Amino acid sequence: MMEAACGTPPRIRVAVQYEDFDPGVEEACLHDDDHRIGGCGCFVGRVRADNGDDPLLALTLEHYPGMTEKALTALAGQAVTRWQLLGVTLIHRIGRLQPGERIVLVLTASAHRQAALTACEFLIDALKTDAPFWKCEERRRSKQWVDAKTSDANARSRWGQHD
Amino acid sequence: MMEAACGTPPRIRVAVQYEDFDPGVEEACLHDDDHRIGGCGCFVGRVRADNGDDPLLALTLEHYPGMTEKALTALAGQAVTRWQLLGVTLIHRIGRLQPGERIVLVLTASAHRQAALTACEFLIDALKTDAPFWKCEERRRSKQWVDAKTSDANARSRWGQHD
Amino acid sequence: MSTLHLRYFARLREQFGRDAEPLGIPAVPYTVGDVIDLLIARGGVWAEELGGPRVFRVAVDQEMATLDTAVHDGAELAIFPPVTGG
Amino acid sequence: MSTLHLRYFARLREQFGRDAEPLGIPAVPYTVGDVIDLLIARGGVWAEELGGPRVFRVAVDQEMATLDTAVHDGAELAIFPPVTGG
Repeated sequence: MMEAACGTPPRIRVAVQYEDFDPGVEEACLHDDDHRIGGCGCFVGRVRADNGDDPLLALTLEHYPGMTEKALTALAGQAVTRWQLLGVTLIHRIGRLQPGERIVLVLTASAHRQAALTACEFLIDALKTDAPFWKCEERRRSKQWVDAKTSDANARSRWGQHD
Repeated sequence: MMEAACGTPPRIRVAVQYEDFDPGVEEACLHDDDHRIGGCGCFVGRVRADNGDDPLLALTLEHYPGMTEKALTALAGQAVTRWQLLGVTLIHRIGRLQPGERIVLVLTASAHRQAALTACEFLIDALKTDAPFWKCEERRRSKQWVDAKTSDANARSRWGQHD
Repeated sequence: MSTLHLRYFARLREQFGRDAEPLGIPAVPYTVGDVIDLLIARGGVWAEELGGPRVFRVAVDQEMATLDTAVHDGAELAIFPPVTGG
Repeated sequence: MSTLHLRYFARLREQFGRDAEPLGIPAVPYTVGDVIDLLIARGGVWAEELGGPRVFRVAVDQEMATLDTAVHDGAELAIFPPVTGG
């Protein structure tokens, strides 16, 4: 209900799970009939294939139970404050995921589109450097932990100091 | 199939419709098991309520059949070229919509998150100034066509010359 | 004599009391600006909407046009307020 | 004597052949850097991963920490490679 939502604090939902998620269901959940929301920004990350002679078979995602959820909640809180969002949903899958599968969902709700989309970009950049997840790449001839990318650190640094 | 998708041109889907849409279904459709896609950027616009003493009851969206679809297809094509996207979906509803209802969906698929999210931002900005839609606000004591906003023209001008 | 297919949308459709009409124009080089002048000459709401400070847009054959754009026999010429979708 | 709860993740978990272990440290002011030095002193893979050019991160009680961060009796100290999620 609009009336119920008007005084409520921003909704933050964080989940680390093996199961897939549905971006449409999550968008509807986050909106929750709050008529102050003018738009939701969203990013859905998927496992990408590569074309080497030993192509990727799967990624296995490891996390730090407890700390990961805290880190995601802290990032969501930072985004809510910085862009005055009405809600944030962050879902990250763990376990073994094959090319084409969904890995991560970032969803931001705001009165205005610019805030929603900018915050969404911040959250996916920040999640990649600040939240304890690690990817292990499985190929026919090798199994190897992914190295952190300089490009991710650079993308993160655009947003300034960590809180 | 990944094999089938590799040589295919970017998928562009444009729809102007009375019916609601499901962002989750659209994301899955756009991905269509194309393993080159690393992520989808998305914006879902909703009818926002306002808090005046004569609050908004509904918006009625009018469009220019034929030209609107052409304009949306042209914008999608520009985004695909500029950000080397793998696909774009643009859905815009018409008719009478009440506060809380979805109006517009922008969905972009790309190998990399930055391209997907930047193109998504471009598309919603460009759609608001370049695609022939008009909003009429219905209130208890008035019915009035919405004036174009300077802020929308400014947002559009960030992206440079029209093609 | 050539014929244009005029179309009006949104506020202009309501102001002009119609969503479309045929318009005969001389079979000589003719621009969007010439068509607008013809409509302003009708006076009343036409002069008010198209001859004053109010902003409007024109599309010829479903492409955005300017006052200099040439129109041809059978062209679809649409006049509407700045757009407000999204 | 105080006790820390060490945890290892991802490549370091595999290299060290364990995901957790208790570690006894002297009951004096002690930092993350002191703990790392204790582990490096084990030699082998410990010195290789923590004493060379390889980059690692440390969290104390599930908050990111630096070598200067103080550790207390019962603290959870996690060591892991730079993160690669998303």
